[in-house]
Amino acid sequence: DGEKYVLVSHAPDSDSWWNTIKNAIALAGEQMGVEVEYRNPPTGDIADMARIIEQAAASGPNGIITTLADYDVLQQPIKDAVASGVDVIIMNTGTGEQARELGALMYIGQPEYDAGLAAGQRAKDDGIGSFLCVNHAIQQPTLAQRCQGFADGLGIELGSSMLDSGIDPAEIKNRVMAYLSANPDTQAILTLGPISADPTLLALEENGMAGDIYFGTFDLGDEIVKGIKSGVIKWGIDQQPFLQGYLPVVFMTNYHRYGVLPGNNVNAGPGFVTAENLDLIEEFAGEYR
Amino acid sequence: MGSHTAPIIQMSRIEKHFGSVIALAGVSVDIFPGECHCLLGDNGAGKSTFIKTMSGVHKPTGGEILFEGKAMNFTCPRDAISAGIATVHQHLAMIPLMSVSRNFFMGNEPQKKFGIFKFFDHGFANKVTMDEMRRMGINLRSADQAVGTLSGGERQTVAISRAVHFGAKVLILDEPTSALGVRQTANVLATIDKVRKQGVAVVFITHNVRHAMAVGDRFTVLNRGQTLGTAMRGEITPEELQDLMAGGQELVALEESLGGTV
Amino acid sequence: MGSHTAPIIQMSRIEKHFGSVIALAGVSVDIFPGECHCLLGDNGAGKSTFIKTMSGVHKPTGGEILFEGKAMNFTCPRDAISAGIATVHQHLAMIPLMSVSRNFFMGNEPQKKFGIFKFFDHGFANKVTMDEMRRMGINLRSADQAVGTLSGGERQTVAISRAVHFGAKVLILDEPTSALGVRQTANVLATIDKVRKQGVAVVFITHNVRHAMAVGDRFTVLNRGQTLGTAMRGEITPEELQDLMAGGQELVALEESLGGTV
Amino acid sequence: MGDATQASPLQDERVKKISPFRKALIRPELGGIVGTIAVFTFFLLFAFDSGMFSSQGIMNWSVVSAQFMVIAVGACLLMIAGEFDLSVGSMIGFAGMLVAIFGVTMGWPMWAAILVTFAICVTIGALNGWIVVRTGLPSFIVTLAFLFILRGLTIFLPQTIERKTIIGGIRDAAEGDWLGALFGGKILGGLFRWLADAGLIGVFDRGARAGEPVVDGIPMLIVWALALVVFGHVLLTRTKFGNWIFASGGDPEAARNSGVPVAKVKILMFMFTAFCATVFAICQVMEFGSAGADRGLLKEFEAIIAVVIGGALLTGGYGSVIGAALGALIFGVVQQGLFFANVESSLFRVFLGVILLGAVILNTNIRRIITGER
Amino acid sequence: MGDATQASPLQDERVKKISPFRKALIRPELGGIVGTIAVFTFFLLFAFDSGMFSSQGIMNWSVVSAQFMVIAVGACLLMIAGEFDLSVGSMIGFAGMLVAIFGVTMGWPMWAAILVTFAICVTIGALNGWIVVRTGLPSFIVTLAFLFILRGLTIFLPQTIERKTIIGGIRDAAEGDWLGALFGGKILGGLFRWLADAGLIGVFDRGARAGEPVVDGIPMLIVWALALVVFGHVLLTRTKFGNWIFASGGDPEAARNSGVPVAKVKILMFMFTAFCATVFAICQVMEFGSAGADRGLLKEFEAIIAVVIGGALLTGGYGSVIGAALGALIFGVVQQGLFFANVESSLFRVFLGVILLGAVILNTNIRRIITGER
Ligand SMILES: Nc1ncnc2c1ncn2[C@@H]1O[C@H](COP(=O)(O)OP(=O)(O)OP(=O)(O)O)[C@@H](O)[C@H]1O
Ligand SMILES: Nc1ncnc2c1ncn2[C@@H]1O[C@H](COP(=O)(O)OP(=O)(O)OP(=O)(O)O)[C@@H](O)[C@H]1O
Ligand SMILES: [Mg+2]
Ligand SMILES: [Mg+2]
Repeated sequence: DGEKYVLVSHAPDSDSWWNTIKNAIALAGEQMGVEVEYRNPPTGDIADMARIIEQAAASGPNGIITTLADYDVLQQPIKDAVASGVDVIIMNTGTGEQARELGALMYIGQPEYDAGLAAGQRAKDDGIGSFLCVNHAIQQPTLAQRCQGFADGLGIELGSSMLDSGIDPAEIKNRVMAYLSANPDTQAILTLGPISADPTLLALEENGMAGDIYFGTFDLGDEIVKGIKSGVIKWGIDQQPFLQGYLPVVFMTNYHRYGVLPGNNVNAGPGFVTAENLDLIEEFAGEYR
Repeated sequence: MGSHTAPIIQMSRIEKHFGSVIALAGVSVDIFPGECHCLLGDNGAGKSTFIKTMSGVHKPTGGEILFEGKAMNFTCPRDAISAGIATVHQHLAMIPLMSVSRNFFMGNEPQKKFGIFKFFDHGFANKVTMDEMRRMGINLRSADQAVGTLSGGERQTVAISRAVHFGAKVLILDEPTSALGVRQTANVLATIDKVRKQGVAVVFITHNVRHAMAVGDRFTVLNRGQTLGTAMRGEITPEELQDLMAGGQELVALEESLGGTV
Repeated sequence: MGSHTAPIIQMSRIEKHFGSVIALAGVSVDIFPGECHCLLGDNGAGKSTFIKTMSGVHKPTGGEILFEGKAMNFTCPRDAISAGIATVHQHLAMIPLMSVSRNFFMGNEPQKKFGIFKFFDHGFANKVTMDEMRRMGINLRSADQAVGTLSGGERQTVAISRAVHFGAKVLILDEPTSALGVRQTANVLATIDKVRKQGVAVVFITHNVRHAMAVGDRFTVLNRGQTLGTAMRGEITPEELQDLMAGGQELVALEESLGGTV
Repeated sequence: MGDATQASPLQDERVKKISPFRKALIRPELGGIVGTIAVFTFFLLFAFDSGMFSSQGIMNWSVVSAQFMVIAVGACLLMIAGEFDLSVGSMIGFAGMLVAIFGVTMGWPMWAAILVTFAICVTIGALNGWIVVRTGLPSFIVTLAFLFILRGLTIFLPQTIERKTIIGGIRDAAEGDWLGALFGGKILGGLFRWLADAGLIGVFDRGARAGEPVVDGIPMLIVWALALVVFGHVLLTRTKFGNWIFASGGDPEAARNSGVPVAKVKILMFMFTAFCATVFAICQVMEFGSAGADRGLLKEFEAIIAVVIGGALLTGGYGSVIGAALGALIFGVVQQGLFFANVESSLFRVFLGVILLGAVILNTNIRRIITGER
Repeated sequence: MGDATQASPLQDERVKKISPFRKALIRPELGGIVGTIAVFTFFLLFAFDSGMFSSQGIMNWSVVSAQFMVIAVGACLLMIAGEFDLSVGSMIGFAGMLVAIFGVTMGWPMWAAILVTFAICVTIGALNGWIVVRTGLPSFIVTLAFLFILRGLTIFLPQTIERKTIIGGIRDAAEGDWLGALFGGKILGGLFRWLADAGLIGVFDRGARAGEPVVDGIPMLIVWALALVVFGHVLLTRTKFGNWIFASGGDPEAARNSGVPVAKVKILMFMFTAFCATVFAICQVMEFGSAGADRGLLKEFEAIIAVVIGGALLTGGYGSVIGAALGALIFGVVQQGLFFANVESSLFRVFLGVILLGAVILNTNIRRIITGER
């Protein structure tokens, strides 16, 4: 009892998507009677994240749960942690194969590129041939991978359809409007999370394209759920962050207590949320969904 | 003149320490209305420090200041100014990037009413500034000119005419003539003479014995943070004063080689 | 003295414009080795501007400068300094946060060798600084003291003794005595006298006729950006000089009321 | 004294003649004016048919510019008073979050939430100013500390209270609130309806709002921006207090010696900057309906950039509110224009940097001409 | 002259006596020294058994501090010379990306990639400096422009060349490269091996590296940090050039009039800052093997904070490299220590802000005592 775990993410301080994960590990910690801490590099600088993993290993926890936002940067600290006797589970970004190479117990999450690819294929089936990807954190490689996957799924060049929108809602809104008015034949919009989806919704409402343009998004939030319900958003890709936070804690605790561990990696996503399968989602969006 | 009226400022046993430096080690001086009190002394004697305690810039470490008989406790220059003490500091109080007229009226802006709003009266300010500067013998190109484009002496003149214009009870001038030309110096000395006759107390710091003798009624000499005493006009010759100002040190060798021209 | 040797600096028809202001409208002056050349004139006459073109701070808008007979084209003060022109500017060239000795040797740091490396020789710098200042009549508490804690006159003295110490061919002093006490003034004048006798050309700007007459060999009066002419020592009386310096304007009224004390 | 004083103050042989036209041009705003003309000419030539100058497009860059203007006015007056504030961005996030916490989580009426938020933020501004004035530290450092502190609180508070860092539902909570409408609504809706009916502006021809005018009113944000610009400009140039602002920034020591209450002026300007940031934040949460912990990141730089493009001196004592407003306009138009003109969006920052550099170099040269520095 | 000059220069009645001990204490580094002692005392008391002072924990905060130190030395000298550089963070990202593009994408030998990167970055530093010196603009604005420009290029270049914002594989490319080893390797491996054998430091007890010491050498980053600190300190306090740096920052006009080549000094200091940023970047890519567009974000502030905590004056002319190094140490220890001490991570920034404020207030008071300002 009272095992100590540290979850290290690559997200900057204010990334709201990670709230669900924070809530999930709090819940799991409570249920399992273990202590789980959340750590992240304040600016999202992955090199700083490597230091945090080193630091976490030095503080001697029972296990570390970490994302693998950049394999090159994070491999050494993770290997060191494993070598010094700390168990590691990879979550969120990365792949099962990479997890194995590093000596981690398992991988739980959604490979970003694959998720984008799946979404792109789905859109292609719906007859889409051009799109706009609203990237609110262009310097973060994981988000760009989603756009890249989407483009590949559609079978077109990413080219200049990825918009560096920044994170100010008014600027996102107006940049989207500006882009759409300069490229009126854009068929689809892909947003990468609530930060870019919420202002994009307003932009579409304001320029009258709401419901007209094909709109898909990653991750869920209050406004996104409303958008899906009203039909403005076709689908949201839910990678079920709750599971990505909750499961590693539960698995790790059980592994440490009883030596049991699932034999396979867990793919928490991608799951497509559409108007048909919204019910529980609506209630807990942003908190546990 | 002076001693038969009550002093307007009495400074007694003023001390001022800066960290480990003792700038003033107990200086007592009285200032009377209508007199020009000259403060003389060597470099670093503490003259500027002394008048800064008078004008609210420094708080003395020890000692007492009575203004019109009441203990005064200025916490900032604004208090001193509204009590009627105007000061022209050795290092000027001008803002280089601002226009001459904005500088002239800084802290005393003339206002014009528009309904319930009060606005800065630029027209009036420019006119007064041009007039006052012309009276000191300086022809400004325009009152809108930035002070930064004036020569050192021109700036000094702006500072002095500003202090005189807002006619105070006490006018403190810290080496006002040091950067001035002959004509401007004459104007300043004449101005001192004029305001003194209007009953204003003038404190005048200078290194120039002749300037001091020209307008001074009383002479206080500071030396290394202490006063060497105060003399009335007529009680002392320029030569004696000169000797005192040099801190009583031997000047014979120099005077010989230069023929008493200092 | 002067005219029978070749001039070390010849400035001819120097013009300098600042934006729309014409600070110098064609000034010609020759400077000879071993003479003290006094530059006099009203406030804003352009004296500082003129010597700044000489010391490489300003580039003249028009005109020609010959140094030791060759056309000279200083692009920065460093060029002038290495050519042998040392200047004490009116607005001081001291860094308040740096120690006195670092300031004293600024740009001329003494070095000590350690193998292939050269280091700043602090011990030597401190000693020289203390000595030089004492010679000018100022007892420093320590050469490590920040210049910002000195009084105005003390700083001025550091600047002058620095210029003198690095003995140049031409020494330019812009109102060096304006902030100085009697004793320090005497020292500065004596110093001017001394370096002149060593064959250095001295350019001395002042508003004080007596100081000028004490050490000057030749006197050039500037007025509103133009020269009113140059006079030799003995060719002119102090009264005439005073008149010229005031720009030829009427001083009668003033002189009467103040008794010729200016 | 004597006739010498008559010596032609009007005709001075030492001043070259300058035509009145050129003289009228020489003002701190000139850089901003030239920049504005240049920017508009450029985009009119190269992006005219991109929709940038349709009624919708105009509204688009106007709103972005108005946003910059609101914070630029505060930053401008503060900069002229000789200080600057790096905590503006964090203050925006913090203020928005406070409104959300008071109005949504704690369920207060929106007007109360807004008023209390203003009170808290302006007090923090005063604290900033008080520390700067009291300790004599550079405002860069003090406000940098508050940049961290406020951002930290903006993340910590909702995290502890609501278990998330975005709080939504503000629009619903503000429904029908009189004070909320001052920040969130639009005005002149009728006018635009009429313009659309008269065929002067377009109407939507597809989607849910087909038939409505594409622009349905002027957002309150723009009204706030204009009001603040006018207020700031009059305060600075036409009042006694304006003279004090210039003096405090130009040389605080000299100003204090002349009787200007420098400490008071600076603290008031810090409070005004905080006020502007709060206006920004509240307009934003009213429009978007949610407050997030990442709002306002880097806005402090954008405010400073707009002010500097507008001709103010970073070291204080010189500048103009009109200039700052034009700087904000330039900044907003360039930013949106690049998107209209379809410039590769990752190059956006490069352009921003280059334009910033060009604008300040232009300005400095203009100022040099004014003060005759060379 | 005469006997007056003998007047006791050693015994001055106008100076109060100060004990030599107190006098020895009064130096720019004092704030840093006091801060370091305070910080270590604090964490020794409250986080001793958290692993912070195990050999692995010590290496952790040492590396983080060394990182700050590398950029703080450059920022410190530049700040003393009267300027500062907001583009340090972007320069770090940019330099790393260049190495990756040259060394991986274009396949140059690593030493060539590193040397060319140094050349380019130092040139950009010189360009920064040249613009500042030439136009007389505040460095805040000029380097802010470069913050955007360099970050934009760091995103744009790999995006165009490689279609991603992260380039990996640098470690493989640097394998066996002599210059790469200068930045990426570790030294004194044998010593640590021996220490581990002697039982003085722990060994891994499982996994592939079981039996090896947990700390297997001192990273070159730490060596670089120490070397730069020593170099900077000697340059500043013991050479002629150091005097010029102080003079250029204290009053450029006065320094120029005294014959100090101020422009040259400032440009050189900008180049040195760029050099330090590049060292940082290359150590980072050599250690981690990849370059990303997000590297170095906000590092400019961290460098400035370390320098200011270390007692330098933001306005130039005063400061010490040793102080800056101690500032970096304090910053690194506090940052990592807060994690060790289990502080809620969203409160981290709040602490950072409070500590920054406390440190500078302490420092200012110390400086006031030194210069006797009050
Ligand atoms: N702020 C300060 N900090 C420390 N020492 C100071 C400060 N101000 C003045 N001093 C010291 O106090 C002494 C008196 O200085 P003060 O400026 O009053 O001299 P002064 O008589 O005005 O000289 P001068 O004729 O040169 O202007 C000097 O030795 C100076 O170094
Ligand atoms: N940088 C500048 N920009 C604009 N005008 C200037 C500048 N420097 C000087 N001037 C103008 O040039 C004229 C000459 O100035 P200068 O400083 O040379 O006078 P000066 O003879 O030294 O006067 P003083 O005896 O008062 O020191 C003045 O009218 C001044 O306003
Ligand atoms: Mg004095
Ligand atoms: Mg002059």
